[in-house]
Amino acid sequence: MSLESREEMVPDISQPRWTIWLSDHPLVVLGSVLVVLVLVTGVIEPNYLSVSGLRNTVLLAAPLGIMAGAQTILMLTGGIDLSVGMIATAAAYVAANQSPNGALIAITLGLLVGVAAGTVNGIGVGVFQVNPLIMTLAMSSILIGLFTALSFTVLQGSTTVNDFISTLGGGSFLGNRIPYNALVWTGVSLLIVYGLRYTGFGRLLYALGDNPVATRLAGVRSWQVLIVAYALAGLLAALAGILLAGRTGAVDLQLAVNFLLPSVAAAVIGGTSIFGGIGTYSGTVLGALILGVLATMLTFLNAGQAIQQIVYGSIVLGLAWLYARVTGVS
Amino acid sequence: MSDKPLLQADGIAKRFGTVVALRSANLQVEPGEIHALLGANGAGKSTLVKALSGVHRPDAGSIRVNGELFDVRNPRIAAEAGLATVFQDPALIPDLTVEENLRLTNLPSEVVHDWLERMDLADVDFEAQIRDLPLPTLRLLDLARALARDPSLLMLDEITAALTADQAEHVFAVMEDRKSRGKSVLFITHRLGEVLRMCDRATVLRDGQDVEVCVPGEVGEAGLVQAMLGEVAKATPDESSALASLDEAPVALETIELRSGDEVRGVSFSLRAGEVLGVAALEDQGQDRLFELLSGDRRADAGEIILADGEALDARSPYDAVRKGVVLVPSDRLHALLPKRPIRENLTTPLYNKITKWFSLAGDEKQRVDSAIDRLSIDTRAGKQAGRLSGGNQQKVVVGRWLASGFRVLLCFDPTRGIDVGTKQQIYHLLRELADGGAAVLLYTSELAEIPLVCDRVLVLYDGEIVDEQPAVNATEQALLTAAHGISEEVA
Amino acid sequence: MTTARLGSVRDVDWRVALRRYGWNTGVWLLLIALLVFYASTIPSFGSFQIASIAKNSLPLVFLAIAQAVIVIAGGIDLAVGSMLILSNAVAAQLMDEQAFGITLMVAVLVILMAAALNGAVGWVISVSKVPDIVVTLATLFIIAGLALLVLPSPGGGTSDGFRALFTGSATGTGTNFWPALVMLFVPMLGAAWWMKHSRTGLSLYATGSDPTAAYLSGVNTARAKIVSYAVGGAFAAMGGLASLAITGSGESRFATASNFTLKSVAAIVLGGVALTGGIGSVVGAAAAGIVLFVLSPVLSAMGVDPNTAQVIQGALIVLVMMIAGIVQLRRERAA
Amino acid sequence: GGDEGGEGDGDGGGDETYTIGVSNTLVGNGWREQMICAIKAEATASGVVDEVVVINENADMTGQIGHIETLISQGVDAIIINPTDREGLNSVIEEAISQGIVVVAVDQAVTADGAFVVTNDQEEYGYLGAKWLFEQLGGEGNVVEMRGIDGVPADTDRHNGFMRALEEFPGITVVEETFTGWDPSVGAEQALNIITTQEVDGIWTSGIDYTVVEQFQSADIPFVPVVGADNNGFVEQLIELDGLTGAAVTNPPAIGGVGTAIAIDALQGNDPDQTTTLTPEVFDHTEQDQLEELYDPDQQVGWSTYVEIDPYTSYEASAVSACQGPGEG
Ligand SMILES: Nc1ncnc2c1ncn2[C@@H]1O[C@H](COP(=O)(O)OP(=O)(O)OP(=O)(O)O)[C@@H](O)[C@H]1O
Ligand SMILES: Nc1ncnc2c1ncn2[C@@H]1O[C@H](COP(=O)(O)OP(=O)(O)OP(=O)(O)O)[C@@H](O)[C@H]1O
Ligand SMILES: [Mg+2]
Ligand SMILES: [Mg+2]
Repeated sequence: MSLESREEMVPDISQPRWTIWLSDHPLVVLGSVLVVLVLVTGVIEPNYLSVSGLRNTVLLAAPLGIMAGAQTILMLTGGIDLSVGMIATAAAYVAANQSPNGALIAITLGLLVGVAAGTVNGIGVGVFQVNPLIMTLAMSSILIGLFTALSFTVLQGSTTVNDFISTLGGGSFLGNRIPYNALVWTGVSLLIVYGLRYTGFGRLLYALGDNPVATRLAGVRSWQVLIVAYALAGLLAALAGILLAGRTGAVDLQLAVNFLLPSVAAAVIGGTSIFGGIGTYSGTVLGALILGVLATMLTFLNAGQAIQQIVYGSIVLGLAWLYARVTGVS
Repeated sequence: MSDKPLLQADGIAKRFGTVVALRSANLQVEPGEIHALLGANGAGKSTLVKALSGVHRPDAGSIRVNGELFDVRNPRIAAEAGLATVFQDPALIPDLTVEENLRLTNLPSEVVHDWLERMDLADVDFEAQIRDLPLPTLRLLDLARALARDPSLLMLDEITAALTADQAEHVFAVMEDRKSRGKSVLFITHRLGEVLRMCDRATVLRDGQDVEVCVPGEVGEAGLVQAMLGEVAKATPDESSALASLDEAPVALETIELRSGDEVRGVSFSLRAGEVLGVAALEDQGQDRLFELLSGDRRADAGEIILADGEALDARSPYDAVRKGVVLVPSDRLHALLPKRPIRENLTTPLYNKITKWFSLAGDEKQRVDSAIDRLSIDTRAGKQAGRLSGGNQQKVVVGRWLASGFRVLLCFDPTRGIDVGTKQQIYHLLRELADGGAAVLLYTSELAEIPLVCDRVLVLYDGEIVDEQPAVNATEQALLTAAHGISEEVA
Repeated sequence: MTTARLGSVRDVDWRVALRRYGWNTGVWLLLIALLVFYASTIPSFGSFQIASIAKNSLPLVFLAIAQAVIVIAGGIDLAVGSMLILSNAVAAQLMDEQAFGITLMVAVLVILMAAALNGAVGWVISVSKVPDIVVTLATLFIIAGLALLVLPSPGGGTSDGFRALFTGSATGTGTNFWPALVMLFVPMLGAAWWMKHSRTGLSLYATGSDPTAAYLSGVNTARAKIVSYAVGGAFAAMGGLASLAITGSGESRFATASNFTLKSVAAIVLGGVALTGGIGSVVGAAAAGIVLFVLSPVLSAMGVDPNTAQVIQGALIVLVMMIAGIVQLRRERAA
Repeated sequence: GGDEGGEGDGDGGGDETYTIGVSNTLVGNGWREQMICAIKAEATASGVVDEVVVINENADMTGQIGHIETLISQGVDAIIINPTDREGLNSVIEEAISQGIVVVAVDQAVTADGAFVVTNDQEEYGYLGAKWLFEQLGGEGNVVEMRGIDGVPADTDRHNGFMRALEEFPGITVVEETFTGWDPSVGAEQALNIITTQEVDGIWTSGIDYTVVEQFQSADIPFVPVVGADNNGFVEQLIELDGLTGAAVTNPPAIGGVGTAIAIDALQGNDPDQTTTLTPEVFDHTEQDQLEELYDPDQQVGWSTYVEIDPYTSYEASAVSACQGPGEG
């Protein structure tokens, strides 16, 4: 009964070793799901399993993946952005409007719109403690009203993007094998992954989402972190919007509105916790690719919208459930 | 006593993740007795009570009530079977009113009101929200609620900890009353005087196992302590630095007439570099608020906090305090730990609290982390999520955070709560070492007996004021308790 | 000195009353002010306008109540809008060309179906340990898909009597406002009473407020979650039925589902329900639902351009929440 | 205040000026925005309207009933709606009519008694475009049908027209049928997936045309004939892109202007036709002259340039893009 004989740590028999391993390597699960979905799609449409089929998946997933990056950053802090769709749309609208002035000006101004809207979101959430759901929902409503009005006045004119943006968003190189937007996505991914892993700011995003009280007591000023995080999310959403405009060639005020729910879903499927503190952007990238393949699969299924929605929802639920089981978060 | 015990628990075991709370605990309570459940912090007392009241399902063991096997699936089944519990954590719903809380548990408010009346709490407004009521009232309300069921076994988990002496008397009266009517009480407390006075028998838990069943009156206080702490001799104080030299040491932090609401009412003291200054107080005497003020978590209504260079610490948020080297180890690990993040990130969070440090990682991060882990001998096997560490290692991580980022004044609020004896020693050793290295440490601990082991000096806080100050070597537990109860109490 | 600290009751005064009832009162006052203002801006305010606002706000009010019940119990349901269109679609299919009595029975059936289905969602959440918001994000799509399966294109119908039950008229429009008011207030007050006075209702508050304390108090927290979702489902179905009564035919569009869901979340937050659970009431949520509904007629009656109105609405909601946030912050500092 | 209406005095309608209410239930949609602009332009051009009250809010059938009742409450003289449903709005429309309000449903029909209906013939839209495509393919080949939103009447009508044409051409096979939700980005996604994996000879779209053509360029695949609507961007592609064959089938949002003209006619007691159906016109790549005439280089891609609809509208084309109602600006 001496102190020395007391075991501090007893191996946990209730949790098998492999589940601990998997819970530490969740990307393995996601990667397998992605491969399975690609193969299933290939069974439905054999031609899909080709360079161009796979290129399409990447090309289509890139804007979603970048938008989901915005969502990931905010979800890590325990927040969410319901305005990503409208921010992307607004940025694309401005970029198209400014396209006659050259790509540089167009893209810069478009991105600025995203940063501005995101900063306002961040001030609302970080300084005034408005619930993120409400803050960003309201921002979405404000943007649609504002931009509809502006589209008849100062933003009247071009709704077509110039060739540079068009190529960036929809074109490919190396014998039409690799989309330019995948290049952008790769760059953005590296930056986000690096930022989350190897910068102090990244550390703080996780810390804030894991335990805001502890983070505050550790001497961190959360409002600064939140403002920058929301501004960054706005920037990413704007970039996604501009790439999307490049792919569709032109913009309207509904351009990216339907990307909102998928952007949340991609992050969630990728293992980011809606409560904050857990998640990686590499997971989100796989999540976006999974949703991209899923959309393609549903196109080839030739099913009505009803079946598509049911399949889509069921797969999202099934993945989340699998994820919860495998990683044993409870 | 009848042949069949009222309650018999055999070989109860319970594990939480990697923490073993109960190894194999046996407990037997006879009808009409007041039975003490004793043990050091973390010995598993609360866990055993929770197993008996259906909150936790034991991993092993059996529970018999009146000789029959009883499957306590949830707290309601336990209550219906006559086992009523006042838990260590409040079990009242903060957003509901008193009346709604009673209705939730299906209890007639008249009966509860009668009990409250007997405990001098007839004026509790049943329409008041739980949030608005003070902690002692809530403890007694919880008790009245349990009594309203007229249970055959009443389990009280550290109910007296948050009560004043006169309120505790009411609880004792209630216990006597139960006993006189042939009902039993299981009583958990850290105050051995209460045990000697009230209890017929005692079961002592150590490391999740029952080690002794005895009659308190027979073995005496010393015997109980011996049983609780086991073979280990009482931890001896480290050779602390020469006390005399401290008077010349520079002041690291000084407060002048610090005030905040009703909680802190004009506190002045000075803390010197190289000193471990103890704060002794009973529950809820303003110590929580005092630490909040010092750590920048809250602004004082009046008064000043002066730092070594004569500069005022006018902190708007912990950020300001941390930047000036005043750092906090909060009482609740939940307020300090990033449970989902690895040890490394837990240790380095404060390194990035300035925007200019956001863009990369500190170059010496690895050394700082390694040295903190090394110095505290943190067990890193479950290091990917700090929440998976054992409680003691979690606490080390919380202290280690400040080792890694540096500080001048360390505010430690009950750093050994729920920590086993071995780790406790390590932490106290560390505090001593830090002080000897020139840091100033302000230490509040709920365990008065530990103060002489680690502190140079001790302040006694009572009702928001400092009522006594003495060198720690003289501060026996008894002396501190006397002071901590306020002089007037002692006279009465 | 000790006795002062022991005072068993701390500041139970007007401030406490204000905290407890202040928000609800505020939202209702805001609503009344809006209505009075609205009445003064239009040429003739009368029973037609009262009936119009009362009945047309029913779907959103019911959804706000549904969301409030679920959020108070500590969850959130992004699929309430889908449940509304599913109930609407099923009812429209089954009630078409039927007599009043049959339609009533179908209505009960639809409410029970929605309660069972949503209760199952609650069960999935408590078994899977997947967060509420993730599960219901998925069911938002699944349930909307089911609705579209049931009713591929707008159609179906109901009986005149059933329409009159919610709208006061067999045509769904008119000047008899009593049925709509009854339909507005009776379920709302009924739900409010149930939430605060039945033990099950209280257990929802308890679970949302502090699940551990609730469990220690003997509350079956898993059951509370399932019940909250089931009740929420039932109210979402009421919304679908109200919608059917107003239009006389069914419609199952995904845009409607997601639009309604977001509005229901806005309504409860505006109505003083804390997204963290345990705080708020269905009465406040319902009032906020009507406020959100009348904002657009009011702004249009003021002659505000619709796009500007959209901006004003968003800004207004943020402003209200900021004020609430500041009040909350002060309260915490003062506590 | 009705002061702004003073200019209208010169016209034959006497001193009376009118307020027109508009209900639109899809916000941010280019086609719908242009429809509203056409209503405003026609109201301004008429000189007898002193205010256009627009309720523009994402809404379902129930919401639109609320819009109409709000407009009734505000005492408007005429209501122009783009209806969410053929039948669901009838009671409230009849209520409005019984109060002496002129109701005009544009774009989609309603069956309410006394309501004026101005629609593009959606079945013909589907039929004419499909027929052109199938003829273009010589009656043989694989086509893709890219529809709108499942269950929406316009989509159903167009699909019926498409199927009618398909029956006339047994050699045509529909290899994929998709729902774009009339969302250009969704349409683009589907088109890209399909054209890179399937042997496709022609594509019929329900108006998501511009982005579909864009995908051929993006994937660097030779064009196949594409049927779309009279969107400026698509018209431009038909003019500019070498090797692109295709047809623009008109579906003008200027129908809002037509509805307004009819509403004013009715208000002035001129007894216009209860139902007005605009038959779509088809302009294909061979008719460069007409296309050039349609195309407006200063106009947005998503907007229709087919804005002046004789004999109904009286505004200048530029008034639509200015988008100003009476007294605005
Ligand atoms: N829910 C839980 N999850 C993880 N560990 C727990 C949990 N509850 C208790 N423990 C751990 O189990 C051990 C026994 O805890 P318990 O609360 O029973 O101790 P105790 O004897 O009541 O101590 P105290 O005197 O401090 O109240 C401690 O190490 C504690 O940290
Ligand atoms: N403290 C609590 N607070 C709230 N809900 C609880 C609590 N404990 C258990 N529950 C709920 O009751 C369910 C059953 O609890 P039970 O105690 O039987 O599980 P258990 O296996 O003993 O868990 P544990 O080991 O954590 O005590 C749990 O799944 C959980 O949803
Ligand atoms: Mg305990
Ligand atoms: Mg348990």
